Amino acid sequence: MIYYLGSFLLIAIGLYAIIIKKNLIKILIGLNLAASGVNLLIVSIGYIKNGTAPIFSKIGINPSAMVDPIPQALTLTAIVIDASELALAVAFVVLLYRHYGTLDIKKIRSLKW
Amino acid sequence: MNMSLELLLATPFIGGLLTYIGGKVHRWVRNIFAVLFSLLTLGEMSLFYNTTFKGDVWGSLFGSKLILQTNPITWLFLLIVTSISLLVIVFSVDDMKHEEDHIVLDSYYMQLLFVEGAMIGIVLAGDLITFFMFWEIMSWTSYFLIVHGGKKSMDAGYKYIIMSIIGAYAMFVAIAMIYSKAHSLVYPDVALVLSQSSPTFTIWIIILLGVGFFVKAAVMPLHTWLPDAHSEAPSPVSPLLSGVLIKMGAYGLFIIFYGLMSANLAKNIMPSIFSTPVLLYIVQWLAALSIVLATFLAIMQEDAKRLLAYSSISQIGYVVLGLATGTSLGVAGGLFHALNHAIFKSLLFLAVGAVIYRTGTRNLSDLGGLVKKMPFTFVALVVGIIALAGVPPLNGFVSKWMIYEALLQKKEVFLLIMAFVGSTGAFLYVYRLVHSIFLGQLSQKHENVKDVPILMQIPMWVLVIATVIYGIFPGLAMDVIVKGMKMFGFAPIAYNLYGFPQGSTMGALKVINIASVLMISFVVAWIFFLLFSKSRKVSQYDNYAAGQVVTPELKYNYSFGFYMSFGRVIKPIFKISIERIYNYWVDAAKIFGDYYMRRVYTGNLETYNSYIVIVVTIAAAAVLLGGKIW
Amino acid sequence: MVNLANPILLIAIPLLFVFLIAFSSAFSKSIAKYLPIFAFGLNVVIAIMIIPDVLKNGLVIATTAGFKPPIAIDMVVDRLSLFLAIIASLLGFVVSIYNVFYIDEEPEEKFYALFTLLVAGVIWMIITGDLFNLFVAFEVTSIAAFGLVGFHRDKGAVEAGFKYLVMGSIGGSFLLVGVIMLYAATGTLNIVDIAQKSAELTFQQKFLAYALIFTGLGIEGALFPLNAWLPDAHPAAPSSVSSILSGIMTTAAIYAIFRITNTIFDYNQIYFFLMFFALLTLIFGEVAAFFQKDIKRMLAYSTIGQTGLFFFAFTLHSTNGLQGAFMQIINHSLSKSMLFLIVGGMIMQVGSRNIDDFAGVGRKMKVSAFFLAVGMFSLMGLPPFFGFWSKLKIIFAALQQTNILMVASVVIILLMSVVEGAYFFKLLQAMFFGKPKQDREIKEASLGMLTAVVVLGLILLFVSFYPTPIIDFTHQAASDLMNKNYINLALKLGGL
Amino acid sequence: MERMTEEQVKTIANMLRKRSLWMIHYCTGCGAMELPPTMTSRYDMERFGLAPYVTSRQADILLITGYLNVKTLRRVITVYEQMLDPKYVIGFGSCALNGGVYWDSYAVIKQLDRYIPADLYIAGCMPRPEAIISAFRHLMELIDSGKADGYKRYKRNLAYYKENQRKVLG
Amino acid sequence: MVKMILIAIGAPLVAFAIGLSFMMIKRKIVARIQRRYGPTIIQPIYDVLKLLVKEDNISHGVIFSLGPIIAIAGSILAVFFIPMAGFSMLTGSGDLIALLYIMAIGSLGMALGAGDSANPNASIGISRALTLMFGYDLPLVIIVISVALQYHTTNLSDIVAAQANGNWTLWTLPLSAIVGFVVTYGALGEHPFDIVTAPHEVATGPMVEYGGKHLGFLMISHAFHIYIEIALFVDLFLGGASNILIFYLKMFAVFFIMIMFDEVLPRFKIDDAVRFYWKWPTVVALISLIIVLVK
Repeated sequence: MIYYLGSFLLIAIGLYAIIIKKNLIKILIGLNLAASGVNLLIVSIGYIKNGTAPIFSKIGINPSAMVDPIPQALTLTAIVIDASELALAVAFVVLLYRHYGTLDIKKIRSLKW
Repeated sequence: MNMSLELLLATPFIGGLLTYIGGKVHRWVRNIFAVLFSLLTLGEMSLFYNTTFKGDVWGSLFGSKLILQTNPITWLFLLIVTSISLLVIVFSVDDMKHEEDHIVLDSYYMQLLFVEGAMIGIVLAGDLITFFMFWEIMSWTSYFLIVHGGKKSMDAGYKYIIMSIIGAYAMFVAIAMIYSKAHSLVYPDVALVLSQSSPTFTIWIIILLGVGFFVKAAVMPLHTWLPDAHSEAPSPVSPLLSGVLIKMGAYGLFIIFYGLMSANLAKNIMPSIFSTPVLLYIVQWLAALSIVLATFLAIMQEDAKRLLAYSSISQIGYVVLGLATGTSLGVAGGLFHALNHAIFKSLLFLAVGAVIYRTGTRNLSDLGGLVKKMPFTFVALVVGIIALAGVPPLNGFVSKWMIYEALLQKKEVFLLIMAFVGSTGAFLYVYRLVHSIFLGQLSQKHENVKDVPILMQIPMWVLVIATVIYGIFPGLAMDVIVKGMKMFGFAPIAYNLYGFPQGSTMGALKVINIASVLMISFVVAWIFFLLFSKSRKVSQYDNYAAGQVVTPELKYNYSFGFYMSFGRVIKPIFKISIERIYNYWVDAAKIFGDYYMRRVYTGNLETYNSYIVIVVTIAAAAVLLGGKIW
Repeated sequence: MVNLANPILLIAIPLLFVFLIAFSSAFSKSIAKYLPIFAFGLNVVIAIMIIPDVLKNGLVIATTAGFKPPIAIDMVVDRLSLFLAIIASLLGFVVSIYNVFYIDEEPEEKFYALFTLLVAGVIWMIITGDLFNLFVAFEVTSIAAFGLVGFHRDKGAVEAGFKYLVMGSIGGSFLLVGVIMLYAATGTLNIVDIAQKSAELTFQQKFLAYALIFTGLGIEGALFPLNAWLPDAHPAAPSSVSSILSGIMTTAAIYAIFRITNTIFDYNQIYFFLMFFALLTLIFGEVAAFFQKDIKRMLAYSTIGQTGLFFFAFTLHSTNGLQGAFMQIINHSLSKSMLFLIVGGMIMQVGSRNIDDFAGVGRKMKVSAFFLAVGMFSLMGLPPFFGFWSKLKIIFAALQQTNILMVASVVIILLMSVVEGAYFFKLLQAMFFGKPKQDREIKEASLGMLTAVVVLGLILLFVSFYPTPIIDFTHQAASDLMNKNYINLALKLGGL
Repeated sequence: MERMTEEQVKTIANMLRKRSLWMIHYCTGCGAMELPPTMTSRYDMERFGLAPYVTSRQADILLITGYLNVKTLRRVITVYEQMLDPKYVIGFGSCALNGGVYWDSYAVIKQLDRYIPADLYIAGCMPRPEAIISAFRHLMELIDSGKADGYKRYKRNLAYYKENQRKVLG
Repeated sequence: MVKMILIAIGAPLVAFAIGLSFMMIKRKIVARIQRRYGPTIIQPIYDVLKLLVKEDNISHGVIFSLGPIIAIAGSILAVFFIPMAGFSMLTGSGDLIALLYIMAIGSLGMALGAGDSANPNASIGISRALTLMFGYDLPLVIIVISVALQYHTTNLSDIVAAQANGNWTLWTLPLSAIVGFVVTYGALGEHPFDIVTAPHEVATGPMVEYGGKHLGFLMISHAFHIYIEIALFVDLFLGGASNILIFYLKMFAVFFIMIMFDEVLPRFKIDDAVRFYWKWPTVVALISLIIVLVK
């Protein structure tokens, strides 16, 4: 349960950062916090207390006690995607700073209406 | 024979494409193609004289058959469409010569033929989808004809197309509503469904379809596109617009009133006033208001084409007024007036176009005295205005007479008074037209003006002859009209070649008598006149000016603000401008859209993100509340 | 002999070419230019080869890695997804040709790689039968799109790209959370399987996930108010990319919503809810488009409006409505991509995106302007172009339910069509009849770019004048969707 | 219909003209003051078929009422030339005769006859209505006998008149 | 047949004679009202003939010359439409509605001719004439409609026949008759509606350039005009007449009363004239029309 709470808390913090924070970097941090929260959520869905790794290395392991492997695979994929997104985002931030000379999101609004 | 309807419909379209391609070869190829194909269309059309086809399936869409049909009424409108188009194309050959850009001219002829084809499609349509499809095609093809460069014509075309689209979409809703009930849009099916459905539904259908037709027919509250569009269009296009295109609105009204819901049906579902269903009665009033107000507006114009445009609104008012009476005589009068108006208004627009061609201006106060330079055009214009004013023995009189008699029979006296007043007002503006262009002082810059080339004269002569013939022998047109109206369940009216004998009407009409007596008395008076000493021709500068010597530099002409004193009388009426009301609402909508709607895209990322969160929150909350939010 | 009519190839080939492009740049830059053409050319061929199968069975399922669904990831192609895939491949092909002549900015090979990835991702999104796969495809598409939007690296592009990225990532996260919630509830990721198993779920379980998935996809699918990135991103991107973004990417996201809603969350009330989104999208898109001075931004807003229109048709939840929606999708994809391509060529000539500068361009660039007019007429729904048939269908479908709400919606739609007509005609008028500015010599776009435009234009004209096959096909597709043939056939054909 | 000789036609025409003389209401000088009493109830010149008319095209008689200055002369000539034949001119008062009190003014025409042919002069400053009526009666007699031929003289001696006019008017 | 031809030739002549006689009488009566002796009774004949035998005539062009001719032709046509003492040539050729238009042919013809004279005074005069016509047409139309509705026909002969035995419209529709009387003033351009030809403002308006035989023709057409307007009034409201003498007497009565008022009235400005016609005569005529409708 604590994992669920933690993950939702992370997502909430991330969203808070995205909405309230003015600094581009902080927004990115918020994005990543939210993504981490989601990842935590995914993993915690597959989590079973005292479960074992989902590997049939030995005979006699109870499959029902195994941690669900699919969420873990999903998490890995999600992490990769988050990472690439973050990289791209940081590149954008660098370029934005070059063009606007600021990291304040309020000032970066040449496109509107 | 069955294929020939489709052929008739296809000819102008194919002709348009070929004309465009022909333009790549040589301009004369293009011109000859354009004339040939419109002539061909006219020829094919004439084959259908007095024939009736009730449905010639040419396709199907969404389970509804697409049908072409013809009957004498459609023949009447086909006659208007094809003949005026032909004349317009012939007129264009010389009139549009000044345009250097080849591609513009090529596409101009193509568009002309396309508009013709679209209008043929409207008339031939046997179901509402075909009708609507060609209606829309007509709208946007004619848009390209109206706009030809310059800020004013662009504004005019813009207004035209937007209003057309609004009108068309109103029709669209009605058609869709019918479709949802009938699952077929063929006229008889629609009529059947309408006869079985509730009055509210039927009334809505009529209102929605009517809005579409009113926009095209430019009946009063929806007329605002017409003066701009007609006056800004190139001179050969104006007759097409004014003579033919707005008649499509009248045709549509005829179809809904008498094709889709017969007059009896209308009487059953609506209360009647003066034995007219109340909706038709309202239509009559709108038409009558069009007649009077447009006449007032036309009187005050300073621009020849704008004047004619307003007079078109007024004259189409007569057509609609006649169509909405619901009696045989009135409807026949309306249909006949549609034909007559097509003839004489095209004639007038062509004549004014000829003047513009030679002088380059259509400002009435810049012109004057051209009668000495352009006598043929003058005769054409005079015949046109006499017909327009409804003076016997030309054709405008006969149809107006029929409408008056019909109204008198139904005792709809107030409408009759308005119609009469509009007609008397027509004297004012038509005289203004002929006076300011042809009479009065010839200005010095027009000393070298010649009459227009023969190719531009021919269409005018044809129309002059038609004006006279239909005026003296109204029976020619009544043959078609009466036969066609019999199909729509109207009692036949008594008529003969020269007019109407007593019996079906409160009076009788015999135009040939009027014409011959007028001719004889004219000749007698003329001979009498010639008995006395011959007159000596004096120059226009040898003129009474209280002894002052008139010199060419002095503009000794009364032309600007011709009816200024009358304008003072009707000034209170012009305090309310329909156009201004529309503009006010459009501006209000624009401001609303600009400042309250599109500003949600603030450019601020935080706002955007909060939108997302808000949507998620609301959606999630809705779900958690058990979906009770909706 | 490998069966070439395998849906997986539709994704595999472009993805392969992405790598090829990335590597090929090491040897020769010019090869990269032409590789996407081959990729999507092949794709088109394969998609066409799939057609007979789909027509025969109504559904084609391809599995990966030798397992059976639901364990394995599967690609499911029915009529709807097939025709979207064909359109996507076709657009990819045509735009690739266009790109060769259009892109002249470094780093070219990266552009081509990302471009291929974008279209591949779109196709992937369309034909996948697996929710997580959908998320992956979504993210692949998004990342490619982020990169392409920022490709010009000027002020506007970077800003638009960044905003798009932030919003897209949030959307991705929501989508992922939604998918995971479904997984947690049902234990499977296969759409058909979820549809089977979700029957016993509680309302909250189901629709909390749906709310999140809808939001996630809605961001990409440009539903109001989640679409704020779109009017920034489309103009900022190179025109060829805008063409893909507008023509098929938003459509793919909307398709995903269609698919998921129809397959898993098929409740009557939900459509009611969605209809408000659709109408709001339509209204705000068209109204905002009316006030634009920037031609591409105008087209972008118009995309929002069109999205609203076909999403509305979808929410009618009837065969006719769906058919109208599909027809409108075809219309929109073809027309709007063509418009963006043409406008791209025009912007190259004019050197500005301001509408006022386009005055008189139509007289110089005759072919482009002609097809521009055709596309706009089709979007406005003027006969005899294809948009007319689709709009006819949508309105007919809407008015089949004669309640006052439907009439009101129809009135709104038609009112917005008028607004659309207003701004399109304003542009057309300026283009054809305006007085050209003399400061720049304007020539017709280069032949290669024209080829792309003309191909699309001719296809559009063809379907305009001969709409019967499309009408029949979309009708089939619509009735498939309505009858849940997706699930039924998938079960029958071993999709599980 | 019997053929009438030209002479007979002329006689009848003159008879008609005599009975219906329309004078142009064009007042050059103070002499016009005497016309209103002549027209109105006291003297009522309508008795003789005389009526004031407005435009030069309609009128038969041109009255030069009093002094005629150079500026007015130009107008008078225009009016006279615009009038339709047959037309008659009456010089009115001593000013029209010989300049009257303006005999040494540079701006007044002293001798009307040099510029337009006058059929008749009325003496007096100003002539009384009785004198005017008497003059009209006299003119009628002249017309009847065919002696009021000022318009013919003007045509015949056009060069002379034009020459004189040009000298004054420049 | 012979009778037909005789009528065809005779009717215009009689109409002209009647009109001319009214012109004569008018001048005499006016003179007497003004306490003058007045011209000889046949003065108008002298005037017309003098104009016709003018030696010199000017023309500004063909249309200028055609103007008076059309004016006369239109007038003669109108004469045939109005039942004169029991017989009318063109019954059943359009009747009242046509007549309303035909009455305008003359003025339009004259307007054309006057316009060709290139004189602004003429143009202003025509502008006023047409405006005035528009003004008085509204009440005229209303009363014509009332009468037509009253007798359920637009045929003038029938209307006359229906008024036999002293059952005149004047008694049944007195309001309409009054309006008709007022309208006749405008139609004839009498005081107070003589601004069209106001000599001191616009130099006799449309006729400014007309002289000689043209003016003579216009006077002839005016004679016709007087006949038409008054005969129409007599036919509509005073029951026509079965013989020409009674017809003449009725017309004379109407005309006499008209002149009596005419000579003491001042002149309306043109916009005031229109306003006047659109105010009181229209309202009264409408009341009368409603009375007919309700009956």
